[in-house]
Amino acid sequence: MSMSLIAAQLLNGLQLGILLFLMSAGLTLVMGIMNFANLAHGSLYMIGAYIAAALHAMTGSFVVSAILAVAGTLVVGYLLERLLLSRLYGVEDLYQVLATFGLILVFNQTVKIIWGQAPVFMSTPEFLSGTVTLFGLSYPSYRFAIIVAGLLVGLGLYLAINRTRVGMWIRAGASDREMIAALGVNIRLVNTLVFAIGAALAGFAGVMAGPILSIQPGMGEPILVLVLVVIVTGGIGSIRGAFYGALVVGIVDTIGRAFLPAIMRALLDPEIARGAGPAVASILIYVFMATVLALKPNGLFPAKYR
Amino acid sequence: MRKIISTVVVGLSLGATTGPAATQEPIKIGYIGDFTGVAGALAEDQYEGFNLFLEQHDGKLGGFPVRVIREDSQWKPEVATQLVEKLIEKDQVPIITGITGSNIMMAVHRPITERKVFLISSGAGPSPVAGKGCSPYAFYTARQANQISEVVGRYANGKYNNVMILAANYQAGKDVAAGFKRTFEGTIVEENYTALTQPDFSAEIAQIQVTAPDAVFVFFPPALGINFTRQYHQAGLNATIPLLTTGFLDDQSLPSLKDAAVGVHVGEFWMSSVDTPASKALLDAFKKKFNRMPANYVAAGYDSAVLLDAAIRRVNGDVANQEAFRAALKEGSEGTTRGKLRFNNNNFPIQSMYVFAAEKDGGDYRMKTVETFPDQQDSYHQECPLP
Amino acid sequence: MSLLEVKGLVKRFGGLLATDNLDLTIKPGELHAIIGPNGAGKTTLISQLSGTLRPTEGSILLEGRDITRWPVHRRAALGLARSYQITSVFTEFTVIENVMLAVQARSGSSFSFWTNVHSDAALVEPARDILRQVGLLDVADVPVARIAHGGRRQLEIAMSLAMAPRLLLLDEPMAGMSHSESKEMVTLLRRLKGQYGILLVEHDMSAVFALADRITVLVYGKPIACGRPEEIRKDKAVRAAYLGEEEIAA
Amino acid sequence: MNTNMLSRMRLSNCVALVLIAAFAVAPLVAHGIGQPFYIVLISRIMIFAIAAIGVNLALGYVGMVSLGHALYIGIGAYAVAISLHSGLANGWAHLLIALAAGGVIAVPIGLVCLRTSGFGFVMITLAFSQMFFYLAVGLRQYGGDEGMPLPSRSAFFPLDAANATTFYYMAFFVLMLVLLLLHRLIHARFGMVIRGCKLNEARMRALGFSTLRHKLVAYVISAEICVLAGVLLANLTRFATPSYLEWIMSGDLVVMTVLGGAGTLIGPLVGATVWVVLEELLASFYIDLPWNLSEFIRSNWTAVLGIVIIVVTLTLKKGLYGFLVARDGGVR
Repeated sequence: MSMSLIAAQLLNGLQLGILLFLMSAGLTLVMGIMNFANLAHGSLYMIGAYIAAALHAMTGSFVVSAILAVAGTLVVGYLLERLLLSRLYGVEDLYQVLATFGLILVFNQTVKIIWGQAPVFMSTPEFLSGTVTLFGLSYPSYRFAIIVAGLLVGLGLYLAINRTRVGMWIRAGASDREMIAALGVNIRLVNTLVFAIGAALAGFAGVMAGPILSIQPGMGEPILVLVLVVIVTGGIGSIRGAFYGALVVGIVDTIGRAFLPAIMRALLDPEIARGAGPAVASILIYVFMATVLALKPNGLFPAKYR
Repeated sequence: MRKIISTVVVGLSLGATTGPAATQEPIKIGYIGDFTGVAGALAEDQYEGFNLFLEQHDGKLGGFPVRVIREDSQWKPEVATQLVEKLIEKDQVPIITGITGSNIMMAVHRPITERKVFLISSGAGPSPVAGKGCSPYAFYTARQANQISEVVGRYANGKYNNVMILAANYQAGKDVAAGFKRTFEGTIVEENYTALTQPDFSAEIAQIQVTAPDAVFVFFPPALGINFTRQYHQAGLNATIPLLTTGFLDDQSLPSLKDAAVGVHVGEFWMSSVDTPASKALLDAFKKKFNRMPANYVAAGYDSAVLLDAAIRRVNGDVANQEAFRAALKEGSEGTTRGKLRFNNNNFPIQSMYVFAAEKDGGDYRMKTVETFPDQQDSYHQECPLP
Repeated sequence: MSLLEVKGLVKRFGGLLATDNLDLTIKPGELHAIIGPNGAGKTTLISQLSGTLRPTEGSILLEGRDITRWPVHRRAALGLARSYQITSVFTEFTVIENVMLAVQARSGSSFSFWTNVHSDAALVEPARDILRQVGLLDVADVPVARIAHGGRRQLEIAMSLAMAPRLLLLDEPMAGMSHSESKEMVTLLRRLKGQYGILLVEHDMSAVFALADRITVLVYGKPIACGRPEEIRKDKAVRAAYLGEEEIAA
Repeated sequence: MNTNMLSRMRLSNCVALVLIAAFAVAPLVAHGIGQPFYIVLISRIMIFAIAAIGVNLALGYVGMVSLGHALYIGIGAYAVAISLHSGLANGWAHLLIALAAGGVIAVPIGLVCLRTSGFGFVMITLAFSQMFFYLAVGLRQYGGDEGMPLPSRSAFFPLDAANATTFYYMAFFVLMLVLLLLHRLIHARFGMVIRGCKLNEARMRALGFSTLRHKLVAYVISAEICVLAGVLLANLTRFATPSYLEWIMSGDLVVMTVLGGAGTLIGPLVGATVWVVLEELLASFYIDLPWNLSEFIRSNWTAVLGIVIIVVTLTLKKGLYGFLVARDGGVR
């Protein structure tokens, strides 16, 4: 197990973590401020990927299609919040979960009607299709681009939330819902804003994942589960928690997949290890989450003051 | 609760039913596919193949009108067993066909065959039902799941010494890996399994680079396999470590994979380059109807209809005579996309297996036959007690 | 022996000192009132006594037993009953069900899975007795959602009584009440006084001075005076604190 | 007002009685119209209803939203499958083994999960069921992800479980038993405590209740009800598969419960019935409608189902049966 492999795998974990962070940042705020559990967040990721793929095939320009896809998901998120989800704010969270579960079914079927059942593909942008040699291993430039773009967005988000007036409202809302009303802020506006931005970030994650993954109906659900893991381990409503949570989940998952089977083979009978290795690797993040929650029930970086 | 099941005379308007044959009750055929769920695209392919033959033959098999009752198992075994009950008890079908996933096959195999209803699988062929669990009432028109990788192992012999195996951690993944290991005589330097839902393989690709084998054999469910192939290409490894695979790269996925697939070798039982009259007919009809290339599940679905056509003709429509119909099915059929379909003692086909390679021909991409292995039998037929 | 003895209680929230080295005793049957301007730390004190907040320093003794680190439900089981500033009854239950729940908490096992509580005489009889005491018997079977605010406050007291308490912690029982409702509450508290030790936090000064045996005045978490009502009335520091507040309020 | 209330009271109770009566006579009707297949379909509905009732105890009465109860269905199913596989055919023994295994697993998991609340609880229950899901996938000798066919149904001497009608009435009996248990439980001392916990847990502690212990017991009972459903499900389908443990299954159970009305006795039964029947109806929708609508619905039935869910949550906020109960004014 060479150092270069470990370094490469850390980079892979970082890249997964960045994607997860883009997905988690918006949802954790929606859950923290509006106390709203939106399961359809994964669908926005899917929609972002589909729009980008369609536009890329049409225009041939990655940058243009990425911008339009992010704008598109922002609009979808805005409409979704205004037309449907805002009607569910007062309702018991269970019914929110149910309604957004219904939404998942509708969205999945809608993209199936538009783009078909078979996966759609988005090609890697020309200027990022090469590889970089790093630690003696070749690494796709595109994955670097994901890391850089994700970190930039994360930085932008950090500045927006810590340095602007709207950001202050958002922080206030996440730590204390009553406080934001006391500040005389239009809470409806903040809700819509947070929801639309969250949607756009999920859409952006979808765009970035497009060239790596096959784009197909239901692609949002597996990642949604990971995102929810990130959010509860990080602490609901906390951007900082989402950031560290995403990186930790990304790295734990990747490192586990990469090294656990080999470690188990060294320790156990090879036949048993071959069966147990991947199983243990796939439950690693769940074990991680269960441990965190058992020790710190409010997550690693709880946003609310208790 | 009362459900109105109207007849679906496939692909045909009233015209066909007003002929002389209309006086006879159509033969009922239950069709179970995993239309909703991860295998949805495969299930559609399989059904389209079956449907295409029926359309070409005025909704008749063996000259007799049939009524197909199409059901969606949703990739849920408990739903599939429920559908079997419904098809057998309520609709009283003598034949059930389709079946996409191995887990669905395992759930429905016994409930169907125990009642002496005929099961014609045009998809799944897991090892338990090929060996000890075989049944005289179950027939398979695709392949036994291990066969497609056994042929890759044979192909790799002498070409590569050290091969690394990477597969999704599910039964089909383990079966396919076992098939490769059974026939490959070189060294397996590393064997790695990934979670079935994992869509990104960056960690595994880094591992491959460090291990640096002569070649890699991989197997994943279709969408994941395509992900892997693209990511492997993005890491620039196609040029250095050849990729051997099976199951997901075909005429249908090649147009979207393009350069990412060039040079990849695939073991399969059928692709459109297989040279038979039925293949050509299927290719033309399918392209005309859907404006895309057919995948092997289309061929397996089509061949299941060809088989039923021949067998129903042999018993002159009397499918209720189970012994006669069983014998008629066992005889196999001429005119499938793979030529003559012959059955082994376990009712799996004895057939040619192929290794294909994706190549670029000018601006065009196509799958080329690299090597043919005739008369292949699956590895479990000796465990099957049937004669 | 004192019923409740609080020694050197300190509670800090970050840099903020919410309870500042507080000593307090309550004798059996005594009604001890806590008054003080807004933000004096009255509710914080009650929360520390009932166990929802952990004190930073100091100790709390109930009948000589150190309960400083006990969880809420154990303190409650020992006879420490709290009524809440914001009414905190179970609105989906009927009035009597609320009280029965409190009776049940004191009556040992709740791991009975079969017998309907309404046919459980060990719950119904004591609950009816208490409802009679607080004057809610005629609305016993009405869901709480349908009774008025004053009634709910009375129900709070009833639930506290049902716990067979030794010490009642009453957090502004008259808040939000109409004049006539307040009068009823004063009558009720006067009746209870002497049977239980009571710690009363209240803004209604006429009620406090009419009822209390002793009064402690809190300002910024610090007790500035403690004594009988007439002593407090005369106390200079108290007048300063209250006049100061009124100036700001005006 | 009182007479009005009484006449309304009858509505939700009437619906409940009619539904139960319908389940009681369904096999006779099915035989009567010569469609015994429906016996199997309704058996499946009842089994899901039993599981949903289990989920409802945690979700509707204690307010613990668990996305992991499929785990206990899986335990029930695998207890039967593994016992049969190793030659033990006695169904009563299967039942004991399943319940014992369920208890041994539910107690520690419940203890850990109950440290969290709200969405944390949802996710930690999901995490545990995913762990067991992957464990089942890894159980190669018991079929791995492809699942494991059972050689026969469990032998519940002297009953003949292999007979569809007998099996139906066994499931019906269990359903009635579970309903009766729950009806007694929620109105008993224990039920008052757990319902109090749902409404205001802090207040319950201030009254002197150790809420953790009560919630844990409620969690374990609700898990064991799902174990029962699992034992029945494995016997109905004669199959045990990891997909019984998938989070989708837990999700379906929550949907059924909420659709019917969480926190009502009959709600989960209504929800399970409506859900399975809708699935059946939409997935093979052969009613003639203009503009090829029938074909459209059949191939997009999941979207139609999604729309139905959204409409129900927007309009009948307490669920189908919960709506009736609320009209009648009370928790009954």
